[in-house]
Amino acid sequence: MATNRPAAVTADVSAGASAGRARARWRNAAQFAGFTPAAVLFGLFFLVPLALIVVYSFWRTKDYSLVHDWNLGNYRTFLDTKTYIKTFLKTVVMGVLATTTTIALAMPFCYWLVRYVPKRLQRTLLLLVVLPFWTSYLLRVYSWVAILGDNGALNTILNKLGVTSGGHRYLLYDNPGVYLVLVYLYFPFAVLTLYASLERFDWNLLRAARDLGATPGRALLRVVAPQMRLSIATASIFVFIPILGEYLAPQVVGGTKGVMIGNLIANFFAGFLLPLGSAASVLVALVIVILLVIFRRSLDTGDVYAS
Amino acid sequence: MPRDADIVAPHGRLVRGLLTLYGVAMYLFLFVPIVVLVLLSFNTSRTVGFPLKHLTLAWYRLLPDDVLIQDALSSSIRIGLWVTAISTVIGTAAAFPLVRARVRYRSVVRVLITLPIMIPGLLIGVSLLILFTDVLKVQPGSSTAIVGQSVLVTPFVILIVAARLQGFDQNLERAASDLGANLVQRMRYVVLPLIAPGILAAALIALTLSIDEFIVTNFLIGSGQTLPIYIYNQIKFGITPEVNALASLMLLGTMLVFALGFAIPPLVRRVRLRRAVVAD
Amino acid sequence: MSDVVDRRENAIELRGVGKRFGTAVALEPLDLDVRDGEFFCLLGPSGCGKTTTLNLVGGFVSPSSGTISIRGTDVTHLPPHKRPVNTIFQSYALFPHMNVVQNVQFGLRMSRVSKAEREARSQEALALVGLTERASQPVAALSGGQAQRVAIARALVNKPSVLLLDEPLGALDLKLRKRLQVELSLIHRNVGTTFLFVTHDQEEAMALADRIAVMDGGAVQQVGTPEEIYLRPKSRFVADFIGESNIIDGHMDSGVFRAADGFVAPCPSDTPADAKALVVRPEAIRIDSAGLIPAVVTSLSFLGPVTRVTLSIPQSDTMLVSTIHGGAATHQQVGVQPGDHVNVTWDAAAAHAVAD
Amino acid sequence: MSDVVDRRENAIELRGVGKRFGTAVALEPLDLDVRDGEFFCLLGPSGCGKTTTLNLVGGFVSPSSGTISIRGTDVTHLPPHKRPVNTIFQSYALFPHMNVVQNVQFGLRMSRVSKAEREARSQEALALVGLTERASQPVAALSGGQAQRVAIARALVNKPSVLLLDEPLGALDLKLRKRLQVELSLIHRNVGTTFLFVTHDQEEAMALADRIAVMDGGAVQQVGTPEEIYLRPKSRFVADFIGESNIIDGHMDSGVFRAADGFVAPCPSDTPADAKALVVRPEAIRIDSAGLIPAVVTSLSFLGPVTRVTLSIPQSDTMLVSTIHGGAATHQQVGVQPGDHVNVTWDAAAAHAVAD
Amino acid sequence: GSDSKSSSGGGSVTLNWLTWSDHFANDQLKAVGTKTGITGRPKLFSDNADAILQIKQLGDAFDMVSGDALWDVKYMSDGLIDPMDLSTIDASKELYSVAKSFDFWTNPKGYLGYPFSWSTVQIYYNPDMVKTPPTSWQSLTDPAYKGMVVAENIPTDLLAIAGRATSVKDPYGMSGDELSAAADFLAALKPNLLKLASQNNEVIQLLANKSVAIGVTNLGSEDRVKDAGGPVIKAVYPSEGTIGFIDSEMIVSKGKNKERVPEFLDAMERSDYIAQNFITNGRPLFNESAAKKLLADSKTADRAKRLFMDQPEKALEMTLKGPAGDQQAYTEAFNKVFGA
Ligand SMILES: Nc1ncnc2c1ncn2[C@@H]1O[C@H](COP(=O)(O)OP(=O)(O)OP(=O)(O)O)[C@@H](O)[C@H]1O
Ligand SMILES: Nc1ncnc2c1ncn2[C@@H]1O[C@H](COP(=O)(O)OP(=O)(O)OP(=O)(O)O)[C@@H](O)[C@H]1O
Ligand SMILES: [Mg+2]
Ligand SMILES: [Mg+2]
Repeated sequence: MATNRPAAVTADVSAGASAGRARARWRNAAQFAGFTPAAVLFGLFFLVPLALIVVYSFWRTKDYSLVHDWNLGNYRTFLDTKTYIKTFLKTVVMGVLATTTTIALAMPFCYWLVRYVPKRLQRTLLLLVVLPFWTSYLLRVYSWVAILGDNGALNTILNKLGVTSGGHRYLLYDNPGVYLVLVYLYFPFAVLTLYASLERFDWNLLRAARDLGATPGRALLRVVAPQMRLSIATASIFVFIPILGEYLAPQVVGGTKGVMIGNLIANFFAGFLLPLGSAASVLVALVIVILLVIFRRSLDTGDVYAS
Repeated sequence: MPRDADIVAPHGRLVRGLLTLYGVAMYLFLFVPIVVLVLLSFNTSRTVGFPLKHLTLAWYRLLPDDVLIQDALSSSIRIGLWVTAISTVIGTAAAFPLVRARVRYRSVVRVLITLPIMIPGLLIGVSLLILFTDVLKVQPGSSTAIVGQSVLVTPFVILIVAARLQGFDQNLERAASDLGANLVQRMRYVVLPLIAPGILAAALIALTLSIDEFIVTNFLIGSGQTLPIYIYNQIKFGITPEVNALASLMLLGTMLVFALGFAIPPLVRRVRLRRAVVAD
Repeated sequence: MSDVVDRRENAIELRGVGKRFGTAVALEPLDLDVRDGEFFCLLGPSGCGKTTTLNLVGGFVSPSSGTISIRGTDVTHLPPHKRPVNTIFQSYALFPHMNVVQNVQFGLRMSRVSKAEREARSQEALALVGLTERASQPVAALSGGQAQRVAIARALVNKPSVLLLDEPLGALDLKLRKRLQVELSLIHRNVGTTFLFVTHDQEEAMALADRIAVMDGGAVQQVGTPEEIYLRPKSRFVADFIGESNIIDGHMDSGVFRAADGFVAPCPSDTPADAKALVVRPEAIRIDSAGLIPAVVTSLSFLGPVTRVTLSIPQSDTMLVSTIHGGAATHQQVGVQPGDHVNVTWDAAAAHAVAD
Repeated sequence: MSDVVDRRENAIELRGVGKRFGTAVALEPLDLDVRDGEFFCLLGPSGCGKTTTLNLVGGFVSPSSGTISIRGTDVTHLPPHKRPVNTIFQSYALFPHMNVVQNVQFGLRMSRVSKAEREARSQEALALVGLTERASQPVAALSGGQAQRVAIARALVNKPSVLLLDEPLGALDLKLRKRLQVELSLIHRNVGTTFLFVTHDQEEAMALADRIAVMDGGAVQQVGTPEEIYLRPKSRFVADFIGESNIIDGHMDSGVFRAADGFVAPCPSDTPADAKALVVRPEAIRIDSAGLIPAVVTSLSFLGPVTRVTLSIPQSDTMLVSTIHGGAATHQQVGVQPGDHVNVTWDAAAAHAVAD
Repeated sequence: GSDSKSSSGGGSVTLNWLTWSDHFANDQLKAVGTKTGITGRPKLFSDNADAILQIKQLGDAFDMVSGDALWDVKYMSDGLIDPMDLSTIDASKELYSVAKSFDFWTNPKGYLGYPFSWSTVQIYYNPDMVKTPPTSWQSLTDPAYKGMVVAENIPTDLLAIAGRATSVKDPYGMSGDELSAAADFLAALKPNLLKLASQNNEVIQLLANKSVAIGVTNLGSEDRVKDAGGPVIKAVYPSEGTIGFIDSEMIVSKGKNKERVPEFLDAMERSDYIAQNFITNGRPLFNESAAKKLLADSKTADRAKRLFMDQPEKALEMTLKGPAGDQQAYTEAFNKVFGA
């Protein structure tokens, strides 16, 4: 609320004292003028296309051309095919696992950053966390092949140490590899979100808890954790949803077993099965919408990215 | 506020040590792949893998001759600049009403704006592909890729500029108005100079996001290539350390850009100050 | 003296000026005259509409009703940048990307004053506030007090008809605040510009203002000199808000004031019959064996220049506060202890009746 | 009376307790005793080390040197949750995810007090602060004053040996602050717990404290009752910080105090020979034709209970401030105008010498 | 002669070329670019089905596309390519004549594609890693090979191989039942597949670093694995027979600079480059002059012989790669097994 007031006051500045009613109304509309280009961009090139997928999911193709007859065949095919359904569920399970792990790793990390690192270093260290974003996403994924693969860094080191000998591969070309890489990819997202809220946390509350006889552990559990619930939800959403659409990581490190729903969709579209791909996309979008509705309270996090 | 470690605590040092160790471990986790990436760019072996045989700069020497890379680089930069321009203008324009107008459902609008960031790029890519090829009958190419990337990148610009604007003391604008400045003068002399660092940061981020974007671009670029697509093809069709060399250079490049981005504003301030002192 | 004042032109005239935000009334339609050259204070608790009034004059808010004139010109429909007033904001709102002199020259630049004149006038303004040497400093390097003076120079350089000040001292600590009050007062005396000053601190208003408008709930409760307001408050609210007061509920009963708790309270002979309460300032209340009102001392606290005695009247809820004055060395022991039964009284002339 | 106090056990004893943050000294090694049941104030300007001292007692900061005892037990190395003290933080630090009674019971839950006892004691504590009805309200719905009382209940329910309060009234507006001062004082009287109270507001300290430690630059400047500190400040700093004062530089010259500006200032006969300045409170300065110090009235301002007169002494930089007291109705005209030449004086006993 | 040609061609252009990575080398492109002013700009693809879609959708974005045997016919019937007159391309004189007269590429309007290379797709295994060597496609489903097999990610061809394994008559024109039987075969094979490689190179790499023991790949893989520092691997010609490819370069009919393609091909398809290509990629090509050069050099003669560089007619013995009768049904059947 407090933020609304100055905004309203400026609105008045621009309205000046020159207020005829019609003029004021016009000015009122004018204040939204800045939204117009963005509205066109998002409307035409984000919302309309998403709506299109929904439409397409009810059509079908015959010999690489679209047939516009409305039917549920794509959904039926999708739901009837064991591989698809299994892949879909697997993707959700993978998402949940990777998200929980990411958050579990990010929590103590952020706690350390906020509480044990001097303020002036925090920014730099945070910047270092996002630094990997500035390297090619693809190569970062591929790098894991060079680390975990048969001639990988890990194998080489273990061989040198005499722990193993010969070529070994670790986690690669299977679900665990995908899981590891997903955690690696999304850890910075979780850190950014959690850091933003931990940084704002009133640590006096922790001291108050200590003062009232709570041991450090209980103080964290009883006072910090409950209040982090919202931002944990936010972080989870911001990690989980993109994971649902991942297809490059599984493609590079997943082998035939690590396939996720994103690969299916990418494949359908590559094979011009637009309606089937659309149907799969709609199912993913459905999950996302449900999540967004459930967690709508934890979504206003513009400042996360701003930081 | 005293830090936690300051609290009288018998195990304080231990906890601090363990947490610090953990923090360092996480940084290792984050940076080992990048280090490996860079290391392999110096490896003599043609195939990407360990152990490192000998160190060489050969892969870097190949770069200037590779037409594919040059093509990809120039189209990446071209697309990147377009996307930066478009998203910075549109995003900055949108940030103003987002922060300042009497928006009824401000948080809903905010969520709408974050959606393109959250929704998997795959969905955006395929849906835009359908729109362009099937509905608008536009041939995929650089321009469609620019549109697609702009959808992805603009939300970041909006959020960054909005954050800056949020911190902007509105009284400054009122003061300017009070001192006789009209709307245009207020923008020109007060608002824009003050949020410029935010806009600059947003533009830099837009540029780096665009240059690294793969998913949407891959769907929309048609016959074109950008660096990530080149890299993807390399990964798909037989990678050599040449790509690592390329990536290492790119990493160096982005770091330089950002270092400049961080260093320039304080520098400008200092120069301005010195000039003011001298002028006196 | 009031004759002299009345002949002056009015710097600001509000006629029936009111403001609603949506359905909420921020300001009831009010009339207000600020005389030329006057140091005029708007005083009232948070949310009473002080800032809104100031913003109406400055043009940052447009009135829902009424007209606003400055020096006889109707400015109701002029935008802020066309009004002959300047504002000192609470946070000063100095432009952080400009240095001191650039800040001061900003208004002149906007009105396209020639460079030479700009230089001359800004030097003059900086000299007025004693900051000539800091002309080329970045404003971030200024202390709170210096920043305030730059804000004043930046406003005054435009030779406004009226200077508006919105709690310019609100954010400062006590010592600095006291010092700047003195400075502000001096500057006002030197430039002779009309000052319209907003504060919620009654001591500040009393110390600075020629006249004060006490506001509450979007309406002006009383306008007057500090003396008028302190000694003859028009309402219970004003009495309570300005200084400390003992407010004794009761009514006139055949020429004497009978407190709701039964005792008879001394009051002036001309007390109107509809008096609902008596206002007695703590410094007027004496502990005096000749007093007719019996009381018990509940607490004593030494506050330095005065000792504060809290008294309760037996068989009633009334609490009285008396402050007993004592020069430091001549500090006579107050002579009472908590629990003592005493009699209190005050001079009839020291009581003032209010009708609400 | 001081005999009686001395026989009480010390609630807190600091012996040579100092604190450095890196190389910066936040607190010079100091000794401090707080007596059992006392309302003790740490008073000083921002950054003087008040909070640090409080944190040392609470266990939130570990001392760089010295030992801390509470009721005779050395607690120097005990973590906060094992110390028999509780703290009221400036922002109250109420747990926003719990309601009022859950907040109050938190400490009891941590020390695994049985549910029945928890209920009983929390009810009692809430009754003490008058918030029984709000037990199940979320804390976000509380006003500033209520929040403060919840914080007090939450601390007192644990029956601490000492209650630490870090500027608990700092964020509140003046009226509320005054009211809560009274409440705090009553609660202290009712529970009899030792209060260690931090503030930078000297009026608040004077109004509340049994004894005050005036701090500056990480060191204690003076410890004493409000009277001692106001009437017999040990240093120029204390004199200046506590209340308003006229500080007249000069030296003893054959039994009289000669101001640096030449005039002779009345001073007590026992003034030490090394006096460097005289402290005279404004309320002690009289305008009196019999006075020996000539002065010119520079300004007058009516502040309600008193009128403040600024006087300058001709041919010198010295400015004196005199406050002239007047009960509301008996408000005699001060009888001077700015520009008048007058004589001033004060009782010799009202002046106090300081040696720095 | 080439100098006059480049001047007649008119200035420097860029030719967009949708192709496989083994159809060119970077230095080759550079040299040709300098010589003719035509810069080939390759974009890579892995699967004929992918490529034809891209040509359909992007049309004029490409001037040239590579494709396999019967796929060329589909390109032609879909109106996507212009046949060429080989006789106007000097370099074609170096080709085996058999390659210039494949009947499936012969059309009244001209020849559909410029013949490039060919190979069978067969099984290779690492004898150190498998106890019982595979003998047939069916034998690859042996649980003993769990996670030890790699094949290229080409849905149509994998299904065709499955068709071979299940002994259908026409692997590229399977009926619904045949297709689901083939899909069942792939499902049985899936646990044994470590991954589907994006490209032939990757198969070689995985064999070389012993990530897998068995590869489904082209002729000549044994040499390439060895070149990559890998183990000795052995070839098995599966008992059910196999499929293979004959690939070519085609002129995209909507290409903006398509008239420069013959000139470009003329420069690219010279025997020196082709011989080098054989050495790098190790599967037979149709350039007779190159074959002669390779056979004349004792270092390469043996390999050229072993890999049928001198026997182009052998190419006609395989089941040739081509589009499936119902391409969508193939894609769907494949997706249902692998998801991706
Ligand atoms: N832009 C606005 N929209 C809605 N209500 C407003 C707006 N500005 C002020 N108000 C309301 O109008 C009333 C008067 O506000 P105003 O700011 O004038 O008070 P004030 O006396 O300056 O208080 P303070 O001392 O807290 O600054 C308040 O109730 C406030 O909530
Ligand atoms: N954690 C810390 N690290 C470094 N210096 C500190 C720390 N905490 C306090 N200080 C410094 O110690 C000195 C005393 O601080 P302290 O907070 O005790 O002051 P204070 O008297 O409470 O002031 P205030 O009235 O502003 O709260 C200050 O100079 C402060 O900057
Ligand atoms: Mg206000
Ligand atoms: Mg403090």
